[in-house]
Amino acid sequence: MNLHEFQAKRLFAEHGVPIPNGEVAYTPAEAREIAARLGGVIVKAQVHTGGRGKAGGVKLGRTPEEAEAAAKAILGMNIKGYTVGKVLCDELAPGIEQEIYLAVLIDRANRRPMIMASAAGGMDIEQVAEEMPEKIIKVHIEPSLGVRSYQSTYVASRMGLPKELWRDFHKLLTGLYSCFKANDASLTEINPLVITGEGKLLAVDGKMSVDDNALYRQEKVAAMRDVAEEPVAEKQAREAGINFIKLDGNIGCMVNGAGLAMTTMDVTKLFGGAPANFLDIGGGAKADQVAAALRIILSDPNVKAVLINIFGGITRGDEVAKGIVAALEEVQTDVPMVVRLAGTNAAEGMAILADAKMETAVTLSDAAQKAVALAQGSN
Amino acid sequence: MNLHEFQAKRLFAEHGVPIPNGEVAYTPAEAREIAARLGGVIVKAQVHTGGRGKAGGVKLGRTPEEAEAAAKAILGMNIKGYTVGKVLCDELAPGIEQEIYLAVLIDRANRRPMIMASAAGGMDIEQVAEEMPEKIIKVHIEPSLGVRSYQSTYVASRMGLPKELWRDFHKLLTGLYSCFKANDASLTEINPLVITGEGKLLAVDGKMSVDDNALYRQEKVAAMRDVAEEPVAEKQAREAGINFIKLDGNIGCMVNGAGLAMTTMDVTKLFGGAPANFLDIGGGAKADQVAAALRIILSDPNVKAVLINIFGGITRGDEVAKGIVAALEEVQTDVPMVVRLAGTNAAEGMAILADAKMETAVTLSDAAQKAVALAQGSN
Amino acid sequence: MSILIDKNTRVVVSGITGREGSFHTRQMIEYGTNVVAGVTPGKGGQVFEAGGKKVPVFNTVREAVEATQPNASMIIVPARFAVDAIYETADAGIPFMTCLTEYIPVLDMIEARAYLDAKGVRLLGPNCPGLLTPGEARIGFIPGEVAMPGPVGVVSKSGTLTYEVIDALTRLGIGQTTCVGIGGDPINGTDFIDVLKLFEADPATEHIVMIGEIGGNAEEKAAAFIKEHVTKPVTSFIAGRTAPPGRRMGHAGAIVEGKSGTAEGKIEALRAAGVPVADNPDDIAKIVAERMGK
Amino acid sequence: MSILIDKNTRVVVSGITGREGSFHTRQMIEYGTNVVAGVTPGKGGQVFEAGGKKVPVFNTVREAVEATQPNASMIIVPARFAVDAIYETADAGIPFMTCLTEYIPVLDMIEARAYLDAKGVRLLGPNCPGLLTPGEARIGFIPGEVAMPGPVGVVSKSGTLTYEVIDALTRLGIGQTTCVGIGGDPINGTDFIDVLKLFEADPATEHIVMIGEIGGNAEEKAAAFIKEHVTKPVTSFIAGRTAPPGRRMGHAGAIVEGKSGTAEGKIEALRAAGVPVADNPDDIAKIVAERMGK
Repeated sequence: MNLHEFQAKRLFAEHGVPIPNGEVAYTPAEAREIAARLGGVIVKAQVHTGGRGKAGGVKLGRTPEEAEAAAKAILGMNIKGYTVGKVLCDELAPGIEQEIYLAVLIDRANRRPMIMASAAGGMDIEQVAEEMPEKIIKVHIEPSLGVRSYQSTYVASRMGLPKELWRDFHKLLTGLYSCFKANDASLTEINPLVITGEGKLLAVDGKMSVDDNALYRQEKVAAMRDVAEEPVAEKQAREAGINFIKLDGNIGCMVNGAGLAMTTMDVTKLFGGAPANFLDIGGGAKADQVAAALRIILSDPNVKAVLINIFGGITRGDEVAKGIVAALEEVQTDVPMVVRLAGTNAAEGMAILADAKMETAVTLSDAAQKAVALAQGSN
Repeated sequence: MNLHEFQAKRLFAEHGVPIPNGEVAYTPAEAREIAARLGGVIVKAQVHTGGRGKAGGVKLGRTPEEAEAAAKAILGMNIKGYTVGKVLCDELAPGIEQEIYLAVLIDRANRRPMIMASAAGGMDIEQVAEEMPEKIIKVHIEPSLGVRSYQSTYVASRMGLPKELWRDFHKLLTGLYSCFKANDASLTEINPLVITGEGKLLAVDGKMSVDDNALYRQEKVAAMRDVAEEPVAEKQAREAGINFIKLDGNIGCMVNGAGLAMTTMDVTKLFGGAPANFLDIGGGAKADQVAAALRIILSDPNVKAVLINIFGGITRGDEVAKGIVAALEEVQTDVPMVVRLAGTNAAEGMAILADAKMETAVTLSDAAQKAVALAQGSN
Repeated sequence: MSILIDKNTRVVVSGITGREGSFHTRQMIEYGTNVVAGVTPGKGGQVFEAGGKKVPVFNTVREAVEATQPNASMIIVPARFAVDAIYETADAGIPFMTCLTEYIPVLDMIEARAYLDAKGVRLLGPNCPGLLTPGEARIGFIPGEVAMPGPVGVVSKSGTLTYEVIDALTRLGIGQTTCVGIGGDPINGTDFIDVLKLFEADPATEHIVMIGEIGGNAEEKAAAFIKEHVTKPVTSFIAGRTAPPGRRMGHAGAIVEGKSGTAEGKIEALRAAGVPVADNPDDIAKIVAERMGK
Repeated sequence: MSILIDKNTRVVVSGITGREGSFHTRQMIEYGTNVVAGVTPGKGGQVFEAGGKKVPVFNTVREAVEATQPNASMIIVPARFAVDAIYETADAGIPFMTCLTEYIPVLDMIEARAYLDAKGVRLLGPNCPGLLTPGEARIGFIPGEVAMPGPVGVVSKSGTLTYEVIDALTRLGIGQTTCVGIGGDPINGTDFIDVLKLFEADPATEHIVMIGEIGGNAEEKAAAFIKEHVTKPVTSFIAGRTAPPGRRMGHAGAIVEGKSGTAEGKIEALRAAGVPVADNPDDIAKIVAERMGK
């Protein structure tokens, strides 16, 4: 789960990371009031996507009037499909001496949290990583030890940070990791971390992602979910315990198991089709889940055909077939479907589906080809 | 450093371990008042030694009068060389269903903290360990993991604790380990841990030892040191950074290094002498430390001779000799001494000591034999 | 022959009295798996009956070990208790455990994996379908009905996709030594390389099928390992060629993972290691049959 | 030949600019030890000069490793910083470190030792005099002046008592391969058995002297190890026969340690393993000379 900048930075601040004073505005008038209070702000779109700067989602508001105008321009803006509903108005940093990149994230390959830092902070850090990898400093964290002072010293020393700032940097880095760990984050990123004209460290921008599996014990973070911005289909899928990602094609897919779901999409594409979604209904494939999945798939007007691919496994194929039939009765639709059942009791299941006048297929290739044909209307 | 029962139990309670209500009394009148408040108490001598029960240091005070009489009998009592200066007056437990033994300590052999428990708690736990070792349950704790619920469940299940108490027992054990760890203890012991008539767990007696090396970060515990009870010589040694233990013999020993100090005592005994102390002056052997050590040794009226054994090592022998001469000038004494220097520049050092009219020896055996002779007055 | 489990493996099940646990344990016993004990805190002393067998239930794994000497464990408990069960099983001295539970927080797994490595204990999973030695024993979900004994070792990140592949092999008359689902979690206990080593050393395994998917770099590392250390033929499939790139937050992920993690990168690495990669799972069994001269 | 260090060992010193650190580093360099780097946070860029050698100082061990490739470390910093230095050294990839610092809290060492074991890094100490390969190199305090090269390996829990024994051997013309002080702390990094293994494998070591003292059960375990695995003659001494039993609190210590830890128990165990135990340290060198046919 991704957080907004203002949420991430508030969590950082709870762990001692210095952030600018700032408030969220939902209207231009609010932005004006905030700027009047703080005396000059930067107005930033709060959306779950990158590249908002280039898209015009970040503007200066040196005066209340300018802030109001900036908010007016940004609010309602569409950035990569997300509509901006709120802006963060942050006090301007008192002069910027240097911009640093600093992140704590999970390094899967080494199975450890990792500090990543660079003295060359700012917008183009990926380019730095590619062209001057030696400028990216990486330090792994042992979870049972936390961030030790020698680790901050190493990062500070390698970045050439002024010695007077080492202690503050250690405190900040310790705080960032503490925030990472306490909130079950998979990423906490400060870019840029600024050295101000007054010689202080300040986290000017912040990003944070939290492990979905840990939300059960992270009530505060879970409550930060921005439901306003979340697409309806994804919200429904999440609530039904279904793993769903919308795509641009026209063949709706319903599969049990993530690997088989991806494979079903791959094979569909192999035969010239375009999947409308990734959808894994998980284990069991009960009637109500099948129904929920169908409803979500069919809510996409692009969908011209549905491909259902279930491997019976321990759940028997005839039971799955009954579930599908029951679900179809509940969800009335004209969109054509092809169903392929495999594994235990697949034959019995297929017979039930054939009786229900459904298009069936034996192999995945066969099913995909039929779905492609159905979507093209050549059935 | 060992704590008194009342100190240990207060620390336990800070970590959620249930203890009886109780207060410390320094006079019989105070004990009377406490008993009046609590309504019947047990009065227990607070001294840094075991076996106080057998010595008569624990008495019932069912009424304020009885409590006063008990405190009067116990205060001032001498238990194994310690004079009782205070008593703990604890509320009586509401009926005792079972007595359990429970400790967390450091197991050197496995290099882990260890839980030790037995359903056969009470006074004779060492006997249980010897005769029925299967009744002692041992569980190691991984410091990075702490006490996990399966570990408390194992202990509770093996002890046959009623299932209704498992949750409370887990909380208590977690608290005891938390207290152990937070205070850098080497031992936390509850004996007995009582199941009361009301079906509650209650830590009726408590013992705790804290790692001396960690006192620098355990200010609260360090402040609990009972200076009143500490022998003067040990207090002086501690303040001078000298490792000193008083013994019963008549040959005072001053040595650098604990291993060599023990060996010097061993060889003294081998030649028929009796060491008056263990004393390690540590590295360096500077004049002021030598003087302090001499003063501590000579404060024991039993000392009839002093044996100084210094291995020069990196500190040169002549420098050590000068330190000894200077110290002897400062500490005027008639007690005869024998000095043995070895290692780097030992010969030069021995010449300085000979000039100062001191008895010297070349080998440790030689030195020990001379010291034994001096102590016997046959010199 | 087989790897990791056979009919003599003595299995203890943590979570045996749970809904999921009892269902799958019953299936395992009916398949022939030698389940010797179950664990549910507070239910010690109960007896779990299935397939005419009586399995004693204990309060803790350590008590189960003291009484029944299991040498493998299956953990099937809710996510919030699963990590504790992993520690408990390792502490009790069981050298091999399979954790089926999904949704374990990744930071918990990082700590658990470090602990297991220090102890020298092998974990399969979490969030995996388990493993199956056809005709002998099963730990987890892999349906025994679609498998048959034979010379192919199967290792996979996926669940149902694996069943699909096993089914296809069996339908062509090609049996399996052992089928191992390592699970797709970011931090797991057993990786492709660990299983490849075991298959390479297993005299009964003649051919290896490896099924990967996008994300992480386990397939790339496996490809490098195969090139250097695996003498047996390996056939592969990678799921997720058409998956959209994950919605990444920030720059860190991109910098760390670089180009690894994509299906193209994995397929390229495997082909460079001499491993044929099927475009369609329907083809895997055919390629294996062809390479085995069937 | 020698164990653990020789004249080619590249040593980094953590705490090189401190009072103790600079004094002993200077002595080590004068003895011939190849000190390649020093570490003091905040003093990176300085140069430490001794014996005509210029040693660069770094802010962190990792930077020292990147620039000078040390393969051994000496840690000589105040107790409250020592554990961090141990972690730092292990993290920087140095395979062998000696920590001279005393008074490290035991719970800190428990965690540190577990970490080092998981990493496969060897620690000598803490609270130890270090080690000396006569005529080649020294890490720590053992005075080179009393030692000479030769065929006896010395391992000891003690400091000055060890110097005493080395001195006595040298005076009888018996030199040493390497003298190792493992330190007497309850939790340390390297034990008698670790050093015995190294001496057993070192072709230059013909005879081993082992000096123990009361407390713990390292000597008993070493005796059992010697009986099974050491073919070279071992001569021993145990300090503390007349030491009074420690003032124990509670019953736990007595139950855990039982009869181990006493001088009698240790001497008995060693004699049962065929190891002569001298009554008086003056006799050790004589026994060794006799057993070596000198």
